Amino acid sequence: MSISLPVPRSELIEGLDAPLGVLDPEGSRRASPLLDESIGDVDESVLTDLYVDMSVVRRVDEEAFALTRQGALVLWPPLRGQEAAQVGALRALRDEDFVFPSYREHALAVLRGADLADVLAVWKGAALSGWDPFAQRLAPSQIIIGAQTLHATGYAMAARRDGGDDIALACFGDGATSEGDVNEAMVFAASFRAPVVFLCQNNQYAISEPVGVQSRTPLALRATGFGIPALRVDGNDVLAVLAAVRIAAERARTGGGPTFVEAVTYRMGPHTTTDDPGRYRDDAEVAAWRAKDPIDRLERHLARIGAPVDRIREEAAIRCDAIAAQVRAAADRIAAPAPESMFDHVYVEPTRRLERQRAQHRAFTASVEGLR
Amino acid sequence: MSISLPVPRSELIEGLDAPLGVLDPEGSRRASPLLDESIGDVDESVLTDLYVDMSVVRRVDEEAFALTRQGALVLWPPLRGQEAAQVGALRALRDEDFVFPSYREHALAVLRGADLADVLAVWKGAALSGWDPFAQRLAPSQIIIGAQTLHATGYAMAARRDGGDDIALACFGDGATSEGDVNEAMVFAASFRAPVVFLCQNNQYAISEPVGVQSRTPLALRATGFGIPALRVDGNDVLAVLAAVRIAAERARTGGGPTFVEAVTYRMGPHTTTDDPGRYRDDAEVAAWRAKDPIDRLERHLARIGAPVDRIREEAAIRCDAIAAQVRAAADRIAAPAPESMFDHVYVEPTRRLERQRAQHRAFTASVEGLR
Amino acid sequence: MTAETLTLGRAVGRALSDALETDPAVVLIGEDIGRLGGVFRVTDGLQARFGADRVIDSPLAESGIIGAAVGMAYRGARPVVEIQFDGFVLPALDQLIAQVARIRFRTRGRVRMPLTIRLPYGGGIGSVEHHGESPEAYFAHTPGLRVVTAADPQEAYSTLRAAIASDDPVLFLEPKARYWTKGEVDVAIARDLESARLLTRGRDVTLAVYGPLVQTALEAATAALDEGIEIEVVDLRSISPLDVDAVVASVERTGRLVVAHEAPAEASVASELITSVVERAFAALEAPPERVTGYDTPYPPSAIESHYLPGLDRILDAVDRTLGRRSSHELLEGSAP
Amino acid sequence: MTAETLTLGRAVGRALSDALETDPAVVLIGEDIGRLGGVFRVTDGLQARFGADRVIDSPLAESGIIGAAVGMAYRGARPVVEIQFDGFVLPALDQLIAQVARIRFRTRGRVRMPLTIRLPYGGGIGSVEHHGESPEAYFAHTPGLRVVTAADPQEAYSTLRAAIASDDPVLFLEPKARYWTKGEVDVAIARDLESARLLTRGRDVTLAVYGPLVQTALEAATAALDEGIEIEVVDLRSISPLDVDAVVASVERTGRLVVAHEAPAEASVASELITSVVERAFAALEAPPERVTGYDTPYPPSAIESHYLPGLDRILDAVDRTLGRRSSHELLEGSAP
Ligand SMILES: Cc1ncc(C[n+]2csc(CCOP(=O)(O)OP(=O)(O)O)c2C)c(N)n1
Ligand SMILES: Cc1ncc(C[n+]2csc(CCOP(=O)(O)OP(=O)(O)O)c2C)c(N)n1
Ligand SMILES: [Mg+2]
Ligand SMILES: [Mg+2]
Repeated sequence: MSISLPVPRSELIEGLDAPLGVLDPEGSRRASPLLDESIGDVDESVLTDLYVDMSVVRRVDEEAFALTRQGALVLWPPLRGQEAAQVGALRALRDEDFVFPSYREHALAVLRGADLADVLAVWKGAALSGWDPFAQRLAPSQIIIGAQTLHATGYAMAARRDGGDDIALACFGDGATSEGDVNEAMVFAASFRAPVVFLCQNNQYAISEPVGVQSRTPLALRATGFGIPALRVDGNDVLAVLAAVRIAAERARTGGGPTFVEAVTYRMGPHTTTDDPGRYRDDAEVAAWRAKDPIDRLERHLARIGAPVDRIREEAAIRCDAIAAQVRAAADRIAAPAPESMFDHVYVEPTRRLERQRAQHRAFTASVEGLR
Repeated sequence: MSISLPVPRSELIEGLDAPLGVLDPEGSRRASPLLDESIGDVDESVLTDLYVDMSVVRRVDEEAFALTRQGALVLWPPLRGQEAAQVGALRALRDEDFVFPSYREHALAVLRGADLADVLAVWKGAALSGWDPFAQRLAPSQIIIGAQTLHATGYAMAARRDGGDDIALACFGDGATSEGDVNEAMVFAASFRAPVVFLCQNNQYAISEPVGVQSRTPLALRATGFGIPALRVDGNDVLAVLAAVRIAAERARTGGGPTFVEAVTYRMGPHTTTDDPGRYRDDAEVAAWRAKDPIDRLERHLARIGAPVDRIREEAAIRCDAIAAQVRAAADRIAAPAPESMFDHVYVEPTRRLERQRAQHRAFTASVEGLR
Repeated sequence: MTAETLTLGRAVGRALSDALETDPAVVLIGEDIGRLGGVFRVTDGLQARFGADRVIDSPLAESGIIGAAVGMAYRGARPVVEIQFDGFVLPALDQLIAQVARIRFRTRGRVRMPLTIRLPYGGGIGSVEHHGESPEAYFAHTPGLRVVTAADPQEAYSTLRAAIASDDPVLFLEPKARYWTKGEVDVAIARDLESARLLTRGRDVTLAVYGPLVQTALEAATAALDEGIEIEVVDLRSISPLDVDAVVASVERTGRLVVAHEAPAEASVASELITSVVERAFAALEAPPERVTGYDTPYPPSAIESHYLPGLDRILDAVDRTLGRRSSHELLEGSAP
Repeated sequence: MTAETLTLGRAVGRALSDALETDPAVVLIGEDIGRLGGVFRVTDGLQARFGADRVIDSPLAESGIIGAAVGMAYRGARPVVEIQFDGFVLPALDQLIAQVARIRFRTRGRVRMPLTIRLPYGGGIGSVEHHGESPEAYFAHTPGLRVVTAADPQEAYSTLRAAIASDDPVLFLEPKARYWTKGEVDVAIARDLESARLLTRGRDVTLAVYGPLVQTALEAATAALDEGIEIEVVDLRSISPLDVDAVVASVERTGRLVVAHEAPAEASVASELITSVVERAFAALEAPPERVTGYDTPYPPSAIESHYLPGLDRILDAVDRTLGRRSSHELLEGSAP
């Protein structure tokens, strides 16, 4: 009296057994019937851009990390290892598509051209959000795990209602898939066939918890239970991510509804600058993933196709050094807001109650400063 | 640049194309390789018991419904149409298994031997819950949609930790599958391989909303996304439900973890006595489901196998009339609690604050009554 | 623009329909609001008239509803959400508190959140658990949300229109026990979201109430007059922020304050109003303010809800106390309170 | 039973470890509490010692954690839940308010809910959004929950042991800014969950605080002494229910009251305490009570959190006001307040 428990399968999913990829760690190009079609236009110049993008993003991350260690920022969640997942996803979108990130997607802000001071301000404790969401078409980074997936879905519902062909991208981690909100987002997205792409960066950990705590089966399978097709791709293969998100975005744009993309990757660094990953994972695991580094891999691929790797590396280095200097300058530039700004923007029109508190705060400050 | 969207399939699921069943609406027995094995013991006497159970439960429901229309109860959510799903599920359990129901599972309380006055008290506005949850091994009926599924999962986690072989049954509706809590319950159940059976009675509606608002794909598919195997059965076929829940319970008891059972059924009546289903569904649909009535179907089956249907019907009628009288008597018997009881059981030891309020309430009542 | 007689429920429906008509950005979303017209029939006919993409039956998930509405607002919509009953707003508290209330602040004014959340609340309808509660204090304690209610059809119409027009997120609490109360509605009458209104004038006691208890307070004022006691009834209307100025002005006339609401007393709107008045009109107070509220217990079974809810007599009892008249407290045994 | 010197964080860990040792029904569940030992290392070493089925790393879902703990309690467990940070308790509010707080009442005492929910709270640690908040008022407004906190290692140890031993659900708020404060801990010292404690004696002003502000209040009392002002510092300890008797007794001696906490003012614990004291000690009050709290805004960026949080000077400023001494309010422009 038992039913067998087969290996989970679903026709709604691609890449369940092994994540789909087109570049292996040595940088050779593999055929992928599914992915190839959508990256036919990727030539040396596109590859170079992706390489530079990833390098720049990594450098921003490194600089911010270092600044935090030096005390210039209060906290930093590093993205190292996830450059391909983030760059590939963003480069698959149109400028008008709206992105709803979590706190680790610095690449999205950098590539969407946000002012670096805005990117860093949150992590200096100087602001609760950085860039202008409408200028960058990028919502503020979200700290409440999973909340933004509903926002992306609602955005997409509204886009569909208005007959727009813009779409929404929801970014979240492996841990987030356990939150009710992320699951409700899939319910709404499926029900309203909302043009939203769910990008799950499975970096193997939610702080200290390995992904197995969240799920005993691949995360991409989750989406199929909601009737949402899923693509599981090698998240350290920028072309695979680019292809998958392009496919998903195109489905969304043409009325096909939501798609779930699981980018299987690894967080090379600590969860944040206050974390101590030595407590929960061993060096061998980290070393194994280092060998799959997304940037090295693309560099090897460029070499294989005979691209001028030295020149490209040099170009990237120049861009990296430039942005590194910008990052440091930006961090310096960020000033703490005026204390009184805490009374601003709570409501459209200040309430009498808050105006009274503002006045009291002002008087108190003046009294402490011995002014007047 | 698109991926095909095939009909969703999953090897984790049985019954996706058509719900599994062993009795067709005409009462003939069909073979089901999966289900048959677990109901090999079902003979005429078991069938008779199930018939009587369903008849009794329906009668309780009818009487309570009528009492509500007469104003003797304040509200009643009728179960008519869902007798097979509820009776089949409960009869698949052992007495020590703990059940976490929603508000419509009156059958569970009746079959677990709850005092009818306790069953009705909630619906007379006289109590927030009825029976003793530990005597009946049945949690209070839950009104917050889906909340109880987490309780069932936690119960099962604790049972597993203690090495018990008791299991938990979580009952909920099609609408509930959209709530974050139900999805989180599946996350926890899968992660901890908790011995819990998720019984989703898909009665096609969440108040006025057809199940298509919650999901475009069969609900049983949802569970497979969490790596939880699912059985989708004809919920108007008491044997199919009995078999499915037995399979699921056995898996749970033997360390196999959670199983999701979708019982595809129909709510023949209104959502509650205050609902007006004429606003959202048409008579033809209701008539089509009436032809699939679970009790009629079992009666036809009994006739087909040569059971003494008249005698069985008569036996059932006697039991039904008896319980109907008990229901009416029970409804009469339920007294409003003492007003002052509202101060009881808020905390284990009454707080000074509440004792003060109790004294004030008592004094106020005395003053109004002109007493003392 | 002549007035029409409507029930409070119909006035709400009328406000929704007028808002849908006036502003194409307005979208309604909630459980059962479409085909069924809502469990209270407030949205009756709106889906047929404005279409299923403007009057949206949502999946059964309150956090999902609010979170999706946030996303819609990002794309320029002005969502009006219905949460079916008071008790069912709880699964949405995270989205309401950490998102809806703060996104404007978080983005220094760049992202508006013009959501209106409609929430039938309050007791006295003789129903089952979670159908009679008053959760307003959770929202009053949440900066960035406006919390308003209405006591009659005109108020319901005008307040809801103002809520929908506001670029702040507004929680509009609908006193469900008063859905069937009838009154004149003039759609031309506008109101703001921050001021209380004085309903009666009197020299003895200020009685501050809102929503379902406004009617009760007016009856109390009438009854008190028989004994020569003049009560100023203040309909607070806005629960957060409170119009403390109006209450202080009244207390400066009367010297006495009673605050009544159905929600429990502890860390409540009544606690807030009394504290605010004490801070600003301490010298004017001739007696300690009184609160008449639900007790600090979960909402009891409806068979005894009338004992839990503040009624005419409990309010008058408190009024008597502020005036130093004989009250039920003289019957208190022992030392309490 | 000799005392040991521990940080507050280690005292919490010690209480957990002693409870796990003493009572096999005790189970810990939360995010990252196992291998990592929690983001504050409070549960460091407990999983290694008591096993992964008693110190459980849970999936990332707060409603799930609380809901699962409810189910465990049904089966006789005594779950101690960790929610990682104040801001992340919000997704669990529904399970906490509608389930945990009410199941005992709902079942007329048949189902006990001996859950302890540990919640690091409060600001001043210079972090990012949602890591500095004080959500206690939501829980204080919820009948059926006990809400307690602690100001030093001994208090933390004894209070947490009492919370775990209680058959009521208890929210134990851990002042995260004080995790590294050291003090003596004697594990034999027991305490109840309902009484405040008087930390200093003085004739002039009662200063009621709890958790992270106790230290600040003691410093304020010392500073005030230099100016000849005697402050009675009352450590409330229990936030719900409040030990109003203790505060009233103190106010009857001093005639003045200042209440301080980090949470916003509106519909807060300070509102409650002031209202309760006014109700019961109106005649004893010689000046309007003052509250010194977070402002009614969302928690600001940490770069300016020191301006939001009540500090020594703001507290003394309020003390001055209750004594009719020169205070910052003399610098207020125009009429406000
Ligand atoms: C609702 C909520 N609960 C808990 C946290 C604390 N927290 C911050 S990050 C994190 C882990 C997130 O893991 P994952 O989703 O995999 O994203 P990653 O950090 O790996 O990018 C946790 C538990 C939070 N921010 N929000
Ligand atoms: C959290 C919550 N939201 C909304 C409701 C109001 N409500 C009561 S029953 C119901 C529909 C439930 O549908 P389903 O889960 O299919 O169960 P059924 O009533 O069909 O048995 C709704 C929306 C509720 N009780 N709880
Ligand atoms: Mg992760
Ligand atoms: Mg249903």
